Parts: sequence; structure tokens; C-alpha cells
Amino acid sequence: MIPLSWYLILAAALFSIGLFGALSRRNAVAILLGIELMLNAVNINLVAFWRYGDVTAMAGQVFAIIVFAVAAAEVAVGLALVISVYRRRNTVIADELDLLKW
Amino acid sequence: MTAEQIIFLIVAAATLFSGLMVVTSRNLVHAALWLVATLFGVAVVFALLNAGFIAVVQVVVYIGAIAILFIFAVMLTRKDLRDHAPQLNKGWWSGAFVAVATFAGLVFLLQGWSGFSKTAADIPSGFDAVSQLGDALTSPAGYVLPFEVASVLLLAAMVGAVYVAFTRK
Amino acid sequence: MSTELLIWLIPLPPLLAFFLIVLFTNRNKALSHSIAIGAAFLSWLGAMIVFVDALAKKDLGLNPFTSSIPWLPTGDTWLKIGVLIDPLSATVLFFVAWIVLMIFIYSVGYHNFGQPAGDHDHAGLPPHGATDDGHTVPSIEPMYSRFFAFISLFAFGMLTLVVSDNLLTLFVGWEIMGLCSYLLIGFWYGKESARDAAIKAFMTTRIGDVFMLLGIVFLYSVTGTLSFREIFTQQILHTLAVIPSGVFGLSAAGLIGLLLFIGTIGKSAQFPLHVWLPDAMEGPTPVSAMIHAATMVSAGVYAVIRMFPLISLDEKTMAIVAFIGAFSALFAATIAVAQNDIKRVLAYSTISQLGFMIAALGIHAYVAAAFHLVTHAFFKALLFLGSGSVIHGMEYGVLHTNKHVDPQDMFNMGGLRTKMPITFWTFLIGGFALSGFPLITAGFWSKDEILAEAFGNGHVIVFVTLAFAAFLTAFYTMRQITLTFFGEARSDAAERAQETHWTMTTPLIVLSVFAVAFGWVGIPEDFLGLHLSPSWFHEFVGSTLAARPEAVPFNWIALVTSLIVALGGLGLGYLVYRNVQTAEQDKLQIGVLKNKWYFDEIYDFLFVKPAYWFAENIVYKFIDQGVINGILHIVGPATQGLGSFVRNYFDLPVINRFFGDGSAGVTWWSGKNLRSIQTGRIQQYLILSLILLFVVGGLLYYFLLA
Amino acid sequence: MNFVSSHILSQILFVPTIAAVVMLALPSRNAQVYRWFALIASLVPLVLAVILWTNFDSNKSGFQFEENYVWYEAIHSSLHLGVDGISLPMVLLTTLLTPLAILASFTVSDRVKVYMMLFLFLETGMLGVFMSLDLLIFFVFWEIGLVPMYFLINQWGSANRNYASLKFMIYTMGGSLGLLLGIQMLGVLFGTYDLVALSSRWNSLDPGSVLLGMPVYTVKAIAFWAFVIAFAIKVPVWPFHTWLPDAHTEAPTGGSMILAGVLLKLGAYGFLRLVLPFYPDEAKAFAGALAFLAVAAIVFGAFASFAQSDFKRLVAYSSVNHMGFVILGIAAAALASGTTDAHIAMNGVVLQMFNHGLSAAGMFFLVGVIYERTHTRNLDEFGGLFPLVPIYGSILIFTSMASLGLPGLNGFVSEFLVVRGSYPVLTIYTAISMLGLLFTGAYILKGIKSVLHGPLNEHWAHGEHTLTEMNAREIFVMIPLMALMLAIGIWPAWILDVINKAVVALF
Repeated sequence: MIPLSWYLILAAALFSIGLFGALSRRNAVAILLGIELMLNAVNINLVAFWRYGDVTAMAGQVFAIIVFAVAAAEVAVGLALVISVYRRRNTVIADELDLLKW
Repeated sequence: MTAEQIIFLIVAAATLFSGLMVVTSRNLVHAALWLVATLFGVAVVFALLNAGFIAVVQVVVYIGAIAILFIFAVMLTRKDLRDHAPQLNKGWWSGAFVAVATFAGLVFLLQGWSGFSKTAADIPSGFDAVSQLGDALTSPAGYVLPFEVASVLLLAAMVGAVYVAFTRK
Repeated sequence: MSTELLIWLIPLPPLLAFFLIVLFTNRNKALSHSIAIGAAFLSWLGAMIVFVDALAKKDLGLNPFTSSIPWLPTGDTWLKIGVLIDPLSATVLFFVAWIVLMIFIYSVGYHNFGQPAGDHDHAGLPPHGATDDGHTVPSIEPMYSRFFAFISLFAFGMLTLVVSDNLLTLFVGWEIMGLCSYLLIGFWYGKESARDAAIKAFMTTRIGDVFMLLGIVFLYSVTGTLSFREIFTQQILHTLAVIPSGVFGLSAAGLIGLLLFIGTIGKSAQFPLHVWLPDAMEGPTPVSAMIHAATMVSAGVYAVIRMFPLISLDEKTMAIVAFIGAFSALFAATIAVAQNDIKRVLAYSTISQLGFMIAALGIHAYVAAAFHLVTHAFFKALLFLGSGSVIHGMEYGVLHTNKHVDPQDMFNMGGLRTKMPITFWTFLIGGFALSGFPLITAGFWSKDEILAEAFGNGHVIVFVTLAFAAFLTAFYTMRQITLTFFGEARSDAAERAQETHWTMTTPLIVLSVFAVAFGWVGIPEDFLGLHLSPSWFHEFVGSTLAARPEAVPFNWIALVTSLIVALGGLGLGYLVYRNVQTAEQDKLQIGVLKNKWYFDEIYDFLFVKPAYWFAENIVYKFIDQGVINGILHIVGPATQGLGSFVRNYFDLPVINRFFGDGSAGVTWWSGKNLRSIQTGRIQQYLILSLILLFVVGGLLYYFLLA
Repeated sequence: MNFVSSHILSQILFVPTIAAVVMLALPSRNAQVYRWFALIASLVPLVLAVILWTNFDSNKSGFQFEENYVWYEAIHSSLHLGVDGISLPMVLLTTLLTPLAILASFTVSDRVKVYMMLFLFLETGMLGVFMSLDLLIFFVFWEIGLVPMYFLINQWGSANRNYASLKFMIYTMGGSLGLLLGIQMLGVLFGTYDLVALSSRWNSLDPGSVLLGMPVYTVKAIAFWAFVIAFAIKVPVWPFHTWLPDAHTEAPTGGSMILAGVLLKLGAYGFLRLVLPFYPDEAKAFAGALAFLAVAAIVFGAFASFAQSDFKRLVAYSSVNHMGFVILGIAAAALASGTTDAHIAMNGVVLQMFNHGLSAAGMFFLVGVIYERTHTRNLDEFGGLFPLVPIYGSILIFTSMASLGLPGLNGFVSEFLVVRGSYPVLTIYTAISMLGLLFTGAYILKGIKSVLHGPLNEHWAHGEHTLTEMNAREIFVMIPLMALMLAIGIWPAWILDVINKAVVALF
């Protein structure tokens, strides 16, 4: 049998990889890709906790579903923003989008 | 070591490798394709966890919709995807540090937890996870409200995405 | 209509005329003078009816016509005003009404009604004449209507004063006349001398007025009433006589009397407030007559006669009255002999004659003073109007010859006897009356009575002074007549002088009748030892007093003195001036007399200049601007100094620099340095926040869980 | 009609304010609209005041037409309005002078809307002082009156307006500090600000008892002087008068009319309404000092006026002179309270206030008329103007004579009453004040002489400087004033009767 720790470590590793992507990639689309990885890591955790807890309590799976929905929404809006920004400023490089300062 | 464990390790290694490729490959199309691979690995992990429905949804929604959406987006912003430009920013090392620290922190926290190494109980016979999930999502005693909120969120996201990306003539 | 109601109405027509002319008719000269004369005539008519009623009424002195209404609420009581006609006021009303009417009529001619408007005349200056058929003829006064408005108001003031039954309305009339004299003396306000004379007149009389006001107030405070009939009761008079006033050891009556008398000094131009009257000659001649004869100066004497029962209570006051009167009589007469201006001679003569009356009152010669008041009013009005007629005739000559000479200077006249016969004869009558030409003129009887009273009651000093004054009077009167009418013309203007218009000569004739005939009503009962019927005037006017004064017994010394001074003065005047041609030949042109004993200069030096100086430098510049504003202006900078001290030594270093600027500086510095981490790059933000999360989480873990 | 008659005082009081607010909303850009609106709006209180006058029953003692609305319950202050025979003439005076001042200000062309609004606010402030029977309200209105006047001087004044307006404001405010303290002390001590209630309780205090840690008489003496100084500055009593010539001279014509006509009366009214009823003993004790200051005002005011070469300043100083008689009468009434002398003096005081309102307003207006045409007030630059402007000249002489106190016109009656009332109790002071009366004549004649008489200054006779006669509007401003001067001079009983009955009941 696989202990829970394996899943958790897998999720943590995947989350960290996604985090690195989100923090370090220059391309906005790539950042979004990193975020997707982080969301998947979360889902692994959710489902793993469902399986290793009380399987009749469906919260883990329900939340996994909802995370799907949120991820879909996030991707849709995020990509729309990227495209919109690209149209206006002709770039998708995150470093160049530095309006968020004093 | 059981077969299940071996399968898990192989799948996990593949998933992590393709995840690394997602964040490191120079070509974004490649990265998107590596993402597909990662997502598929995760779907297998779901399956290993006896969550068949989730695994299917993972394949259908993520791979079928989201990943494809990424590929479209990459293509629409194609101009800046030249391979010669650095794909990591100047502070990538700090991002790496943070990521590693996160991983280390998580592991540190988890290994101190009592339930860290527990194993799963068997699934009771006659347990139908899919119908249970359906009940939970639609019964007022369960999660109908978050579910509906999620649907509203999707609607809002759709309207917002259309609005943001809409080109005024 | 009852007599009382009629008395109320007597003063009103001139007032109405004043308002009508000012408000409506001042563009229409003929209408204006018609209204004014009509009003004067109505008042005259009313006065005559009242006078006749008064004559017909028995015991008028005890039961005069009187009527009053409440006027001013004063606490629980009312101050009443009303009218009163007793024998004294009936007599005064009689002559006032006559003279006012005559002067009104005279003014029509004097201001050249019917003549063309002048070529270069301006309002505010005497008319300069108009060109007509190549000749220059007199031109009509530009402010003709206004003149009639003013004299109507003047008449109102005088009539009010005469019919008043109380001191308050008497004072009202008194002051209204003061205003009118101001306006009329300054009638030709374009002339600098006229406007100064007007102010001088108003201010000098006002000095007397404020004292008089004090007297009225004092009287009112003590007795609680201002009505003559209520004051002149035995009880109140007795109270007044015994209360000490605390000033100069006078009784209350004495002080009140003195204060009221100071008012009279101002109004009747007695020494030492006489200076305004000669200058008042700047006004048109009918004004001079109004002021000197009929109204203002008579009003002063009238007030003293009216208040005689009060004033006579204190012998000290009476002594002052007698002294002022006698001194003024002599003093003014000495000045009059050295004047060359025909009107100024008369002005000083007026002061002198009023001095006679005042002196008479000072020696308790009540009836004599009243008698002289009446006769003097008639003959002095006659003389003034006559002199106006002379001046007018001279002006005619001046205009015709186009050689400018002063038409008022007697040394430019001469020989007018034939050129202006009516004026001459009437002036002669007036002059003789003034001199006291025996038996036929009114002035003789009245002046003789004063001298007889003075002698008969043992006031030798007064008698001698007045006798000498009377001698001078006769002398300067004859000098005036001689220089003006006898001899040869001394200028071309006098050569061409012409008799004046009938509107001017008619009043002269009417007044000359009174100047002669009015004396006859006061012939003493035992004149020359004959036993004639009792003097009507004495009986009538004397009955005003509660205790009818006794007539002095006939005295030859007084009569002879009176004859000698009158005839001697007249004769000497004629002899001396018969052959005088120029002013240089006049031996009496002594500086001190000609310059009126330098009173103008002395007053200017003593009062006028210091007052200006005091007002300008002490009160305004020193006290107000210097001290008070100085203090205020110190308060300002002092507060400012305190403020800037606090600001410089507390606010700025402590509050501003340390707390204010200090905290701002710290914030600014840290903001400036922190801002560099605000790159706007979302990923850096994320990294930072995660690092922070680790730190905080680590700390929390370390402190809470471990 | 019932509402009108039962709330007549508050209507008189607030109609101007409401009108001013309405004016704010008027959209027109035409200055003429504002002028006429303000004039008509200010005529409403006049009409109401005349109704008030006719309905006033002078035989009743105490206050009439009282209205009482709670204003500030926590400190027991209420909007208590009422008039008696003393305040009624003042209300009439205020409501009369405001429309006239507005009419006189028709030539103002700079920011007409604001100017007219300030006038209307000013009217409410002044009326409030005369009507209020509550000390706190009294003080509020007292201060309200200052503000519009400050702006009128400061914004529409002539050359030295900043200095003058500041002096006016600071001086008066400084004076009213003591007043506020005194009022607060009374309010704290008795828990009410109501005038009627206060005066009875205040005077029934046991003089031996202790208040605020001090003997009662000390407290009263301090409060007395606090009140007196506030009012003395406003009147103004010598030597607090130097703000007056500056403020009057610099203010626009309409402002000067109101300033001299009504604002000065606020101080004198304070003496009548607050000082004498509240501090009879102190007033009696210090009457000598007050009389001294009054006589100083009379004499020095007259002299200072005589020394001026600025026409408007001359008239301004004449106010010091005339208001001196008011104070003299008050001092006499304080000294002789309860006697006929006091009643007579008081009659004179109230009537003198009314009369000075008429004549000073008239004089300032006439100065303004000639200033508008010649742009100078220097007496030396006029001269001989009578033939150019005969109507103006006649009106000027008439008004001057009223101001001088000529019998037959209003000034004489009141001065006579004051002098008559003061003479028995303040004989020497009254005698000295006669010197001031004498010099009243001197400065008035100086003014007439310099403007109207004497050689004509040809500058004004020809060319572009030609002096024009008063126009119908200007004459119309003077007609009511002159009519009242004459009416009071000839038949003073119609107004004095009302005053007299109130005075007899009060003092």
C-alpha cells in the first residue's frame, strides 16, 4: 500500500515546481502554466486526503471539482487578460508590465 | 514493494519530470505540451487514489479544454515566443530559492504530522463514489451552494473574459 | 373763530408759505412773492384782530388769552405748549406784524422784481445788472423765490416766539430765527465775506443759546414747568428767589435769569457778543431790517422783558443786566461815529439802542424798555429800509455810470435830498426819532422815559452813561443824514441816483407814520407838570405785571438832559459834517473806533484761533490719533510680537521642525528608499510576500508551536 | 392673517434672511433684478413693523408679541422674542433704514448679489438684537451683525478699507469677549438665559452672599464692567471711539448709513436693556465715570469733528458727539433711577437714538451722493456748489440742521430731554456738555460752508466734472428721513408716548 506521505510529497514537489514557474518565467502565459501546476498539486492533496480519510465524506472530491471550475475560470480570464495586454502593449513579458507601482 | 507502489513511482517521476519541463522549456508550445503530459500523470495519480470520476474529469477538462486553450493563447502571442530570448527573468534564482524553501518547509511540516505515513482503509463494498459525489453536489444538506457559486463564478469569468479580450471596432 | 384759535393760527401762514415756495413754486417768482406776502398779510390780519380783541378785553393782564396743549410726555406728566396774548405780547405782536408785512412788500422792489434777468448773474451773488437799450439797469435777484421762502420762515419764527406761552416754544422760534438769520446773512453765499458773516452770526448767537438752554433746563428742573403764567406765580417766584444756586452766591432765580440773559446778549448783540451784528450787514437790506428791527434782536429784548418777573428777583443779576446794557449803549455808539458804511452805522446804533432797553430793564424800568422796544422797532426798520433804498438808488447810479464805487459808503453819497425825496424825508423822520428829536418823534418819548426812570430812581451812573450815549446817537445820526443827503454829490453814481420803486417807498411812508405817531401813546401823565390823561402805553403794558409799576414823577433835569443831548448832538453833527467832502477830512476816523475797539481781532486771537488749534492739534491729532490710536497701534504690534515670539521660539523649532518636519522627514526618507522595491513587477511582489510569509510563519512556529 | 399677527416678530426677523437665501438661488445675471429684489424684500419687514407699531398697545407694561421657541434645551436657552416701548422704535428704525440703505446702494455695481445679501443678513442680525429676550440669542445676533458689516467695509470700502475693517472687527470682537463671559456667568449661575426670568432673580440676590468664591458685589462689579465695555465700544463711548471714524469713512455709503444709523444703537440699546436693569446699583455707583466719558465724547467728538477736512470723517465724528448725549442720559438715568428726571433722561436717550439714526443715515447718504459724483471727500476741494445743486443743497442744510439740533426738527427734542434729565443730577457735566453743543454748530456750519457756500470751485461747474443734481432715487431715499425728522420735531408725542410709558415702567 502506498502511504499518504508519498502523495503529499508528490504534491509538494509539483507545487514547488509550479511555484518556481510562476515566480521565474518571463512570459505571462508561462506564469499561468505554473499556476496550473500548483492547482493540480492542490487537487492531488484534496483527493489524497479524501481517500485516506473517511471516504463517505465527499468534501475532498467536491472541492477538487470546484478547483477545476476555478482553474477553468482563472485560465479563461487570465488568458483573456494576456491577450488584451498583448494587444495594447504588444508584449507578454511580465517584467515589462510594471504599472503596479507607486 | 507492491506493483501499485512501482506504478506510482513511475507515474510520479514522469509527472515531476514533465512538470519541470513545463517550467523550463524554451519553447512555449513545448511547454504547453509538457503540461499536457503532467496533467495526464496527475490523472493517473487520481486513478491510483480510486477517484475514477475525478481522473476522467481531469483528462476531459484539463487536457481537453485548458491545455488546448493555452496552446491557442501561445499562438496568439506568438511574436514574443522567440527561442533565443531568455525564458527566465533576472531574479529566477530567488524564485528557485523560494520554491525550494517552500518544498522544504512543506516537507518539514508534514513529517512532523502524526498522520503523515498512514495508509488507506479499504473502500467499503458497494460504495459508489460517483453517486455519492452527485448527491453531495446537489443536496441542500451537502454542497449545492458552493457548487452553484462555482457556476456563477464560471459565468462571471466567461463574461469577464469576453469583455476583456473583446476588440472594439 | 375764538381769539385763542386765531392766535394759534397767526404764525402758520408764513410757515405754509415757506413750504409752498420751497417745494412747489420756487421757479415762479411772481407766484412766490404773492404767496409770501399773502401769508404775511394773513398773519398781519390775524395779529390786528387779536390786537383789537386784546384792547377790547378788560383786565387783559390778569386774564390773558391763553390756550395750551400737551406736547411732550415727561414721565407721568406732559410738557405743555401753548399760546398766550397778554398786553406785552399783544403790543409786540402789533409791531411785528406791521413791520414784517412792510418788509415783505419792500423786498419785492429791493430785489428788482419786474427787471430783466442779469447778463452775468449767478445764484449766490448779488445781481450785477442787465443791459437794456444800451443802458445797464438793475437785474432781478436770481434767488428771488428763495429769499421769500427764507423770510417767511423768519416771520414764522418771530410770530411763534411772540405768541408763545412758554420758554420752550419761545426757544424754538428763537432758534428758527437763528437758522434763518444764518441763511439770510449768507444769502449771497458766493461772497466769502457773507458766508463768514453768516457763520459768525450763528456761532456767536449760539454761544448765548446754549446758556439759555441751560437756563431753561434749570428752570424746568426746579419748577417742573416752562409756562410763563405758571412760573410767574407768587409761590414759584418765591421758591426760586430763596433757593441758592451755588454759583456766585446767586439765588436760583438769579442764575436762571443770568443764563437766560446770556441768551439775550447773544441774540440782541450786546457786549461782549456784539461782534456778529455789524458783519450781518452782508445780507440783503430787508434782511438787516428783519434782523435788527422786527425780529431777532427785538426777540432778545422781548425775552428779557418776558422773563422780567423772574430776572428781577435777584439784584445781582439786575446789576449785571444794567451794566451790560449801559455799557453796550455807550460802547456801540462810540464805534458808530467812525463808520462809513451806511448800514454799519445803523448796525452799531442798533446795539446801542438795545443797550438802552437792557439797561432800562436792569433798573426795573419795565414799561420804558418795552416802549423803547416798540418805537425803536419802527424807526430802526424805517432807517434800515431807508438805507436800503439809498443803496438801491446808488446802485442804480453805479449801473448807469458804469463807474464802480461802493454804493454803501457814505463818502460816495451826498446831495441825495433832491434825487430821492421820499427816501430823504422818511429817513429824516427815522433819524430824528432815533436821535430823540423832541416832542414829535416816538424816539423822544421812549428814550426820555428811560432817562427819566434812570434819573428818577437814582441810578446816576446809568443815567450819565445813557445820556452820553444818547448824545453820540444824535451826533452820528446827523452825521449820517448830512453825509448822505445834504451837500453836493461826491460821486457820479450819487449824481445819477434815482428814487426807488413804489414798493419800496410805500413801506417807508407807512413806517414813518408809526415812527412819529407811536410815541404819542406813551406820553407821560404829568409831562411838563401838565395833567394829561394817563399814558396809555404805561397802563396797558404795565398791566402785564402782577404789580403794575408806578410811573416816575416828572423831572425837569431828565427832560432837559434829554433835550440837550438830542438837539446838541443833531446840531453838532450837522455843523461838523456839513462841509466834509472826503473821509480824510473826518476827524473822528480814529483807528480804535474805526476798528471797533479791535474786538474782532481780540476774539480771533483769544477764542477762534485757539479753538481751531485745540480741535485740530490737541483733540484730533494728539488725543485721537496720537494717544488713543497710538495705544491701539501698540496693542497690535505687541500682540504680533508675542505671536512671532511664540512662532519663532516655540512653533517653528519645536512643533514644526522637530515634530512636524521631523516625522515628515522620516516618512519621506523611508518612502524614498522603500520605493525602489516597488518595481511594479508582480513576480517580485510575490517573492517578497512569500519570503515575508516564511519569516512570519517561521516566527509563529518558533514561538507558538515549538 | 392670524399667523401673521401671532408670529409677526419672527417674520420681521427672518424675512430678510429668507430673502437673502432665495436671492442666492436667483439665476439672473442682471444686477437690476437683485437690487429690486433686495429692496422689495426689505420693504416687507418695514410693512410688518408698521403693522407692529399700530398694533402695539403702549398702555400695557412688559413685553408684547412674545414668541418663545426652544433653541438649545441643554443650556436652557430659547429663541425668545418680544418688544416693548424701547425696542419698538429701534425695530422701526432698523426696518426703515435697511430699505433706504439698499436703495442708496443701487449704484453699487460690483458683486451686487453678494452685497445685497449681506445687507439682508445684516438686517436680521440687528433686528435680532433688538427683539431677543434671551441673553444667548442676544449675543448670537450681536455677533451676527458684525460679519456682514466686516465684509461690506472690507470688500466695498474705499482706500483704507483693510485697516478700517480689521479695526472695526477686532475692536468690537474684543469688547464682546467680556460680554460673552458675563452672559455665561449669568447663565451658569441661574440656569437660564431668559431675560425676564434673569433680571428678577439676579436683582433679588442677597448682596452679602458669596458667588464663585467672591462677594456678590465684586462679581456684579466685574460683570458690570464687562457689559459696559462691550457696549461702550459699540456706542462708542470716548475713548473707545477711534474705530468709528475709520469704519464709517471707509464703508460704502449704504454701509455707513446702517453703521451709524443702527449699529451704534446696538450698544446704547445694550445699556438700556441689560446694563441698567441688571446692575442698577453698580450703574449708580459708576454713573459719574460714565458721565465723564459721555461729556468727553460730546466735547472731544465735536472738536475732533471740527478739525476734519474729510467730509465723511466730519460726519463720522459727529456720531461720537451725538451718541455722547445718549450716554450722558443713561448716566443720569442710572443716578436718578425712579425719579422723573430719570424718566425724562431716558425718554431723551431713546428718542436721541432714533433721531441720530435718522440724521446720521441722512448725512452719510448725502456725503455719499456727492462723493459718487466728485470722487473726493476733501472739503477743501468743494466750495460754492449750492447753485449747481440747489436741491442737494437744501436737503443737506435741512439734514444738517436736524443733526445740529435745531428746534422744530427732531434732534432738538431729544437733546433737550437728555439735558433736562441730566441737569439736576449731573449739573456740571451737563454744563460742560453745552460746549460740545456749541461746537456741534461749528462743525456743521463748517461742512455746509465748505461744500455749499463760498466761491464756486469752477472745476465742478464745467466740462466732464460738471456736478449733476440729485436724481429721483436719491431724493426718494431722503424723503422718508426728512419727513420723520420734521414729524418728530413738530409733534414728538406720537413716538415719545410709546417710549415714555415703557420708560416709566422700567426705570
